[in-house]
Amino acid sequence: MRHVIIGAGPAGVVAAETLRKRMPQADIVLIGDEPEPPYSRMAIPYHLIGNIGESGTYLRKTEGYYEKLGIEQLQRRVTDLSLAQKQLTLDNGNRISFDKLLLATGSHPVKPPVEGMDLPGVVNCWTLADARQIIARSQPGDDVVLMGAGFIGCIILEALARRGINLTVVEMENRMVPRMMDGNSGTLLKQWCEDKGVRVLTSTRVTGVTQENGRLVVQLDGRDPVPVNLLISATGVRPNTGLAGELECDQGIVVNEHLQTSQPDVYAAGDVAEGRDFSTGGYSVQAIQPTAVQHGALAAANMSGARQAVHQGSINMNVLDTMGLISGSFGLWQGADGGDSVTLNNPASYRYMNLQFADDVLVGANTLGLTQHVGVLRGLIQNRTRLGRWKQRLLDDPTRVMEAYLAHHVP
Amino acid sequence: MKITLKLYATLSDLLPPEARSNRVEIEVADAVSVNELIARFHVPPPLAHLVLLNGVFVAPAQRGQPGLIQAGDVLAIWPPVAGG
Amino acid sequence: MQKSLHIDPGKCTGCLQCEMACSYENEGLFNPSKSRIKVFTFHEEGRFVPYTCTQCDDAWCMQACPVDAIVLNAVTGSKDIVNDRCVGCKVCTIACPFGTVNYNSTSGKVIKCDLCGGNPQCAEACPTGAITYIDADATGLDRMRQWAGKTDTQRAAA
Amino acid sequence: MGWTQKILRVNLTDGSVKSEPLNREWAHDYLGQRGLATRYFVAEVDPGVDALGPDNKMIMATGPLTGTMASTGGRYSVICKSPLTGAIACSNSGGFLGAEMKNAGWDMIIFEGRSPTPVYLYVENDRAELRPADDLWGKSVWETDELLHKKHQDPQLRVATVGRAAEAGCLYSAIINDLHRAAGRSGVGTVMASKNLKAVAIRGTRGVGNIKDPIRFMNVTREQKKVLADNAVTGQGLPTYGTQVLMNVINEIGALPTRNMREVRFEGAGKVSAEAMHEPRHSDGKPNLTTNAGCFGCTIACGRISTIDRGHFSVANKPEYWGNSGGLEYEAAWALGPDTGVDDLDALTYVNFLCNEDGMDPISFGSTVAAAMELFEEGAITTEDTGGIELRFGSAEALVAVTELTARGEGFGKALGLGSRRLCEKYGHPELSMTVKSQEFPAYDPRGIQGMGLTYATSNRGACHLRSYTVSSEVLGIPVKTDPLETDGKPELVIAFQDATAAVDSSGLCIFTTFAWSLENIAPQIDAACEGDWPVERVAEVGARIWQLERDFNMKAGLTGADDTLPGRLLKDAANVGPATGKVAGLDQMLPKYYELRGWTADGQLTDEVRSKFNLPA
Repeated sequence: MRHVIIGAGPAGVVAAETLRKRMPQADIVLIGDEPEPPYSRMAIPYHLIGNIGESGTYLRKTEGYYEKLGIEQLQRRVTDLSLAQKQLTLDNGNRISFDKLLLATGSHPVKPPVEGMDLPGVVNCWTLADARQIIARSQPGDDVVLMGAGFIGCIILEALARRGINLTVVEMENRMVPRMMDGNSGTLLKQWCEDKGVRVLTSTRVTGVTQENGRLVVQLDGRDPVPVNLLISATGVRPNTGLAGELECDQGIVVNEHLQTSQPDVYAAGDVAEGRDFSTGGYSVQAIQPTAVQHGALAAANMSGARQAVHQGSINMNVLDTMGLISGSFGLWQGADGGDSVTLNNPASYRYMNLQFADDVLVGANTLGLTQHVGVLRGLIQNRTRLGRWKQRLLDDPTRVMEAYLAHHVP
Repeated sequence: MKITLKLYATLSDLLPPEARSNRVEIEVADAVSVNELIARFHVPPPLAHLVLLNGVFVAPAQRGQPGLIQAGDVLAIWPPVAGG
Repeated sequence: MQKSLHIDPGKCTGCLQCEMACSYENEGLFNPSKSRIKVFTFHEEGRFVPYTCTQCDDAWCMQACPVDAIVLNAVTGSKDIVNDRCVGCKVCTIACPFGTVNYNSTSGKVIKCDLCGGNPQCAEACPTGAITYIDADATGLDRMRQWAGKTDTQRAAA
Repeated sequence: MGWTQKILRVNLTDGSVKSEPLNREWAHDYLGQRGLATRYFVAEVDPGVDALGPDNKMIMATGPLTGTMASTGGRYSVICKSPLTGAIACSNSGGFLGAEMKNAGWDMIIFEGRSPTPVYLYVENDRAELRPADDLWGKSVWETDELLHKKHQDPQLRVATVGRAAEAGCLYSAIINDLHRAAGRSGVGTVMASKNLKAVAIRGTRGVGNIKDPIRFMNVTREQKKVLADNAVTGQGLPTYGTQVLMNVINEIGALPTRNMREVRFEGAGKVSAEAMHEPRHSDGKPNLTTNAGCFGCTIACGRISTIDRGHFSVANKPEYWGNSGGLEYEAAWALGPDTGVDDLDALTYVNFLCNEDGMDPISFGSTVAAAMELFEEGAITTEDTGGIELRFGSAEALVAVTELTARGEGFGKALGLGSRRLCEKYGHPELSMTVKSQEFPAYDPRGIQGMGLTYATSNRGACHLRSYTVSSEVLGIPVKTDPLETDGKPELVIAFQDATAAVDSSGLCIFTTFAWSLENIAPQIDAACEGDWPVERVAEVGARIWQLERDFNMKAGLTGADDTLPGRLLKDAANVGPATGKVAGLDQMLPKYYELRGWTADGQLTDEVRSKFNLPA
């Protein structure tokens, strides 16, 4: 039995580990196209800050970890996939056949449809190779534009600011992290960054990038152009569906509740997979670490045996540290139809909390400045805890989420 | 003769069931000593800490004396307690 | 026999000796805000509930950690933070549905209960027996874990 | 070291907030909390100051053991000049605020001046700032606590605040922290409100370190916790029954002041006692007492958490009072119950809730109501004064009605807010006020417990049991039993208790530990934590020094030996029931000896010899 996993990110690695646990004898091949051991993109900001070396980003730290587990690793790009022959082709021409395949190919940064994005000096912040470029090209005093104030943009803000560069953030939406935080909190985040000396331009588009006298000039709509040494593009990511072929695709590769694609022996997991969303019951691409891990483990469980492991759906959630201000989003933070909600907004202390309910069940939350016991927001949402009289208590004071949780789960 | 016995705090449970508000009227021998009553109601000696006869403290040395208790007296006993 | 923390909220008086013992053991200071165990007060109900990590089997925090910084302690069964590896990304803090992994902004890393390596100081310090460290079978831990299983969508397969 | 060595100075007049180093020399002489704050206070405040004027200062101070693992190490004190007594005020509170202040890095906070508009102090570690409190003014303690928690979105925020009583000028207003722990006596809350300071909200995450010998400290505090656990009083009695266990004891010995101290026994004592709090109610089968609770670090946990019967007239239509909150402690139960002749446990619990909810000292309040009831029964006040309330002894309805009024500063509650002495003078019967230095008595009749007569008369903050709790020896036999009806030996006993208490009150620990601990148990804990050597003798000397310093302030503030007295009722009217029958308070047999032992002149003034012996400031 040969299991092949394409993609050596968290979904792929966890899948390989799970397969090995369940199938001591199987051949497991883990293919990644980057020239490093499997690492975590989540950790790149901390590498940019200098807290950790490149090896600090590695997903597994033990020497010889994959070898010891008997997981064969290939640092190759897959150039072709034949579902009919159950065979794939690597960039060196080698062919590998498989019994079961997991596509954990992840995602790639979106290239905005703007003139000049191919110029040298325009980089993404996605891979360790990108990180090396950023470190090399952003010296103290340099001018840098960060294009996009989404999750990735925000999480590298501190790293960039600490490098002593002159930073401008350009975001086309009206607030920071618009896909994760609501209007109040996204606006507060912007204010926080501005207080820390970062120029943040929201509702602003980059209309083009040109090169003048060895520097880049970032053209903005309705504002003066900004000359920079470096333009970091962080305008979102898209699933790597290039190998999907005839597999059913929408935003990503569509998988059923077993993480199975439209082809029974082919599974997909992580950023590339469009799996069940816990909150909506629908299918979506979440592109977050916990979901990738969950997908990987569940897909592997199904690949390994006859018993069917059912995916109840992943909860979309994020935690983000933007220059020391910690924000969180959980589930249906935008709210459910006809549901109640409560907001506490204290701009002076950069504290914010919004809870969304459907009936007496918590379905979503946004938080700013909350670091203690935040996980219970997930717990309450994912358990669909019927809050009873605690709903009113939370409407009166949403900070009591931990008590609401304990009241229902501690005998 | 008849006297009133009061047991308080953790000693309350040692009172006979007819006791009300921690007090019960009991029949005792004329020359009964405090210690005999302490034994009769199974009060563990270390817990017979504060012993008041008609509100007056009975020192441990006096508790074996017969004749101290008179008809109609009130004997009240507490384990070690404090407050403030 | 593996031991685990057993918590009986009915015995807790809310004195926070456990929080001080925990913070002293782990931080070298008396500092309830950095304690791995936390006593929650239910004022209206007149109830105090000490609460900390149950060291659940397929620990969400451990699985979600992107840098292998949460590891299983084979002796105690606890899931321990490896400080040198933790980058402070906080993914574990949202992954743990029990809310028992917390970010420590002073260190820039996360903290959680590690059973003090097998001698939990909270249990040592508790004056009322509300927190004890006893054989896992006797703690009702299974009940807690069952619930963890319900939360854990992956474990349907297990 | 024990101390954080930093104090926060808050000038309410100009809104400035600044940090300054602790005066370590003073810390070595006065330890902390009560003593050290008094040393600062006498150095900075003119004794003649108007207690409610901007020149009075208010100091919130922790002790060196506050915030540590020493059992009960969570105390703080509030020091200012009292508007009720004109003497120094020093009120001690538990709960969690003191430890939070220490965790935020502050030994004490000195408030000076007066804010032009309502403000609250927000402290988050090093960061401290005054913030507008216009939206909090007019709110109760409980509402303020909730609003501040929501405003800061921090469930761990600790709040001390005044309620509506203080805002209305009630002279015995308390500062309430953690919803139901009080710096209760002498009107420290009134002073806080006079400064337009509504609340202090603290969040401390720095922790308490700086312990001189941490390993020894952990060992000695562990040993001493075991002493508390093994002691029948602190290990069993107090957690199970709380201080309320005294109700039947003090009644039995005939020293339970009843109906404004006209009598010494209360026929309804059993109905409002600790034992009664354990009894299931007829209505809902639940007892008044839900559980016991500990303050920060306390391994005794004598605190009462109680509920009121939902069907009781006081709360029948008020579901907001159906939950649990801080229940009756002995002194409060006595003042609200036997002293007013009310034997309705639910009514007393409700009134106690209100005292916490709006920040009133239940001792002074209950005693003042008792005086008003006597005035009413004497015909000195009528329903015209009370707004229709038949203010008679034993009326739970009347008690509830006037509590609601006083808590909110409405109607006749304004007059009750004056306290017993001023109320009785206002209505022409000063002799009915059961006060010393204008402060109301607590729950022990000095005719039946003679040492308490001397305690009350000489207390530096007016009538109070917590300056020297000789009940411990005279009634409970701790540490040794003495005869409560005897005056011989009581001056020595009172002084020993006064000095030891002053030391304990300066350490960060709770005085209730002394039912099991002496200074022999406490000094080693201080010694392991604090810079320098702290043998028992030194700790005891600190206590004596503090007493002298407080007395010195009072004398400079215009009090004299003539103020060291008791109401005529206690000196002239003998007890008519119980062991003390025929007895009056034998103050004249004790006071001269007390002065002599203190080293004071025959009229109670400090001598140069005493000043130099204790190194008191000029």
